[in-house]
Amino acid sequence: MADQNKPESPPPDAAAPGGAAGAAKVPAGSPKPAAAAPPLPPDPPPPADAEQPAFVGALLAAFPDAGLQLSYWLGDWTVIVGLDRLPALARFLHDDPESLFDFCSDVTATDWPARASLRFDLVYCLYSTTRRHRIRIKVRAGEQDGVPSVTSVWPAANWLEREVFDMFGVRFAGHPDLRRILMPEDWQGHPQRKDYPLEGPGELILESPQEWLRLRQAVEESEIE
Amino acid sequence: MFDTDELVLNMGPQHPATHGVLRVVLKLDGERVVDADVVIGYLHRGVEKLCESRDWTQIVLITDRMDYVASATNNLGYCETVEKLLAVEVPRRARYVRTILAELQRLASHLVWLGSHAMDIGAVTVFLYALRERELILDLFEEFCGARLTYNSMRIGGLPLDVPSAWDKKVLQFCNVLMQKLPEYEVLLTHNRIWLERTRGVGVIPGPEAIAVGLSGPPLRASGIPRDVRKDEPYAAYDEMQFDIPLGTRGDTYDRYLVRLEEMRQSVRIVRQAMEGLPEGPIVGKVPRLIKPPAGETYHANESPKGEIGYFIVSDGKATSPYRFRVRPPSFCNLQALPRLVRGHLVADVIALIGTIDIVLGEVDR
Amino acid sequence: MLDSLIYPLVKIVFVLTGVLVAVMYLVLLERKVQAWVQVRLGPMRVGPQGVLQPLADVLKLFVKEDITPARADKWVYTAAPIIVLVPALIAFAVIPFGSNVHLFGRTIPLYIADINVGLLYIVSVASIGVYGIILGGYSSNSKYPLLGGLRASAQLISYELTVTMTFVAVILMSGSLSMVGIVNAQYNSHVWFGFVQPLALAIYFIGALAETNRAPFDLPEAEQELVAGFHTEYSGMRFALFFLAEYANMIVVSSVATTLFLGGWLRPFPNVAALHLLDIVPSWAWFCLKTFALLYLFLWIRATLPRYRYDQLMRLGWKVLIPLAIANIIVTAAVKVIIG
Amino acid sequence: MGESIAFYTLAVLILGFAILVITARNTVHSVLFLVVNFLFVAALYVLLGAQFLAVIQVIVYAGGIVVLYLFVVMLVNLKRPPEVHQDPHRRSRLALVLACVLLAEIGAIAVWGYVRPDVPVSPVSAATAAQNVEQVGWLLYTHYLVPFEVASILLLVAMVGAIILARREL
Repeated sequence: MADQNKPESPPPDAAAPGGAAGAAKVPAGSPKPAAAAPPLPPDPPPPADAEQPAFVGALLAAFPDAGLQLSYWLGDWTVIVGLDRLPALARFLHDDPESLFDFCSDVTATDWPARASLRFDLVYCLYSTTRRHRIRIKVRAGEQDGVPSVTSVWPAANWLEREVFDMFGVRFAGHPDLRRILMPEDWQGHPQRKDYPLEGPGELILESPQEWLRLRQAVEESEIE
Repeated sequence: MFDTDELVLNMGPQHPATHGVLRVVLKLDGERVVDADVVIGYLHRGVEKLCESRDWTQIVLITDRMDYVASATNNLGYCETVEKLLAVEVPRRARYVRTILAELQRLASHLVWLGSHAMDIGAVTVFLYALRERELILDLFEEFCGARLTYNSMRIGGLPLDVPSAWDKKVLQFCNVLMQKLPEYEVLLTHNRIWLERTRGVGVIPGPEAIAVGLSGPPLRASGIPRDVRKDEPYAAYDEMQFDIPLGTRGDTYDRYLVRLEEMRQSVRIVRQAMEGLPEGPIVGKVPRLIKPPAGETYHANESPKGEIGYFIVSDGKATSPYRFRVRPPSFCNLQALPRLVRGHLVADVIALIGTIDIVLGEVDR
Repeated sequence: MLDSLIYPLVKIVFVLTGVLVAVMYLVLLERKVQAWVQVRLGPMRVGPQGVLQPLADVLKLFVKEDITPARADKWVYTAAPIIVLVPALIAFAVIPFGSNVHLFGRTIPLYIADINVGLLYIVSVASIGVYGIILGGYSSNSKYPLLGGLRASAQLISYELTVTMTFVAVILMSGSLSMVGIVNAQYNSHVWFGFVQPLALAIYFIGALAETNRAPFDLPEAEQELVAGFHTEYSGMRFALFFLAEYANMIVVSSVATTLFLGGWLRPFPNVAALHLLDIVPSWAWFCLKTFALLYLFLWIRATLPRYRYDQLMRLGWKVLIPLAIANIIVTAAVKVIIG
Repeated sequence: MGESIAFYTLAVLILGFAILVITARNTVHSVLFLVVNFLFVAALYVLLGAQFLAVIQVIVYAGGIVVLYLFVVMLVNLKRPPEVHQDPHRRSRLALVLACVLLAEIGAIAVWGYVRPDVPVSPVSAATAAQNVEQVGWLLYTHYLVPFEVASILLLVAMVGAIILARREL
């Protein structure tokens, strides 16, 4: 609780405000990067009078020097951690008798293109079916980072991570089956990124119908053989 | 001696029993399933992306289109999440009506589930009986908000409309009708030998494993885990309601069936309580004219008929639409368990198991 | 010439027409009965109360495009529905629809042929019908029909055995393999065999449900599992043939049950003179009534029960019905020997 | 007259379909021809007045055994092409030898039949149509009891063997 505001290595929260970031990412020649780069998530630190549940204490005790950043807002606890500590933290939260976060509600991401090098916030919503409390883990990751997969801790994260990969292009290291899940396998781009146009990529995948037909026929013939 | 090759059977996306456009690629040894791969996304409409460019009130309407069998529950979850962000107090009357709507919706959804599940296993008649009763619920919704499927039945901060006059009597009357009809389904199924043989011991998943693979809602409770968002993290007016959470013991298809049936009884109980104790008062809280929640993010979960439906919403505090809109779709997460459930079973069981998970593809694919 | 050629031909025409019309209306009846069970109305648009629906269906199936899938085995694909339908229809050759009628001063028996192995003839003909289903599944060059065909062949062979076993008990009772002989035996023994052989009747009926692929044993064409099973790829007239065959088979098995167990054309209590009044109803009407009652049972069951799973079906057949049927034969034979 | 026309027609058909059975390229077709062949053989029995045998021929062979053939063929047929033996003529040579043996055997029987023309005609075919079920039963359980029982034991053994082969883990 005391060390939440340390400007640690991974989360350069204050980095890249406004203009400088706009040019950093340019995939697939798409228009309109969120022009006036949106502000970064506030992640407010817990107020002094916030009642600290037992699992938070246990967490801080177990990772005294990990640069954990705690956030508390609207009754939700969030722990923000560096990529490298994610597996240990996940394992701890799952196993620790005070925490016992055995149920992985959700794995998702938010794209903050303004934050050039670490543009994604990965959010893990956890719940404990025995202790009945919630926590969120937040991890910042860049486009090229291999985020350690938590499927070994929570098998439920399997499809959720696949969806994050599909929608944001976040690569999960150690995921057993990292394929696209909602979009077609040959889709280009990652639709949930902020720089991906709302109307879709246009003619990107269907350059010429003839070509498509030819491809389709080839596939069919190979299947019949 | 005879080496039999595996047969790859592509079930869906056009198949009478995959409840929409689900595709399951089965690897079969004879009729026994060796492995299954679930392919989804055929109904992907980019709801989450779309919501990031719609303003906060418009999104209520889009949530209707996810789990279209239970749109009121979707509305409720979304509205409550935004209310949480805005720190708006919802009047008690509105919370009561919301509870009634959510429970009626749960009944409607469970009836659709019961009908289609029974039909998948071959009992066609139950389907028509169940839909007959669902029709009555749709009538109630129609009277309340004018729509029969995609209700758009809630507003941030409260309700769009007060309940129509005499609606409460109709709701209570419906509760009586349903309680009379439930035994009819049970006569056709619960003690039917064929039904027992088809569902008992099929797709058994023990409690700890069910948690691990992320099952929620009735499938999780059928495995004996007392987890219900309505009890654990009460929302709407559930903290003022008396109801029990039915639990299964074996975690098989039959238990999931029993749990859902009992849940319907409990829902009727909640509806009766809420309807009888409906307080007077306003139906909308103090909501700013221009909805623009302060910067921040939150996750809020509800108990949808399918399981835990959660909304993770990020507001940047500036725009009139969410910066990030994320749904934790219960059907999607529950469907993840399908390959685990079907392994080692027969093709016919795959159908039963798709049915028992109770998915709505509109929500799986979003 | 008249007796050996013309009369049988006329009878064949009569029976075939009757059967085909009956089949058409059986389909309507099925839809109506199901609808009533399910609090619906069923077909209502074509003709009053939908009575002309079968004609509309037939017309529709006639004009529909007849599709042969690419890389299907064309000859077999075409032959399969015919192989299914023909046995279903020729089985009627030995079924006695009534006792003799007197017409234009002649005595005309209400059956096409009374051969001394009539019952076995029906069994053998039914066993040929299996081919159509297997081949339909095989030749479509598609996986669902293939699975349907495989299921069907295993199921039909198993239950053919069951059904045939129950025949043995009846044969022991009647001492005759001729259908007419069996009915006469029931007359002579003063009782319908269904009353002395209730177990055989029950087993036969269950077996018949499976033999005709009816619910709860409609696995080969289980819509929710295998789309439409062996006839998934069929359309138009060829599909209609499969459809006709299924319903014709229902009529065949019901007629056989009537003949073997329910006294065929005999009125209730055929030897009780006090009930002479019942003779006003012609014998063929009794036959039709009993057959109809059985058919109604088929429809009723379909509307009520869920579907068995493949392995459960096999287990039921091999581990329950066949042992029961064998036990029934042994007991029947023992009783017969003891009584004399 | 009519009878012999029927006989020769049937004979031609039986032989024709028998040839088709072995020449058909597609195994399923060949099985189908076999069924048709059996049906005509059954017709031949009817011609001989052995209705019971005819019906049994259809039930057992056409309706039972060949269905199982078809079942197996359908399962196996879709798979890989047959392996080619190193010596491609091996089979035809073997077949030739077997055919010669068979021909010699038939010839011997034919010659034997001419030499001893007073062999009694088979009692079954002599049975009148009305009695032939009883006749067959009577003969099977008296005169041919031992062969009958031996055959059934043979079938039982075959069945047990098949089950053991199919279920290795047993």
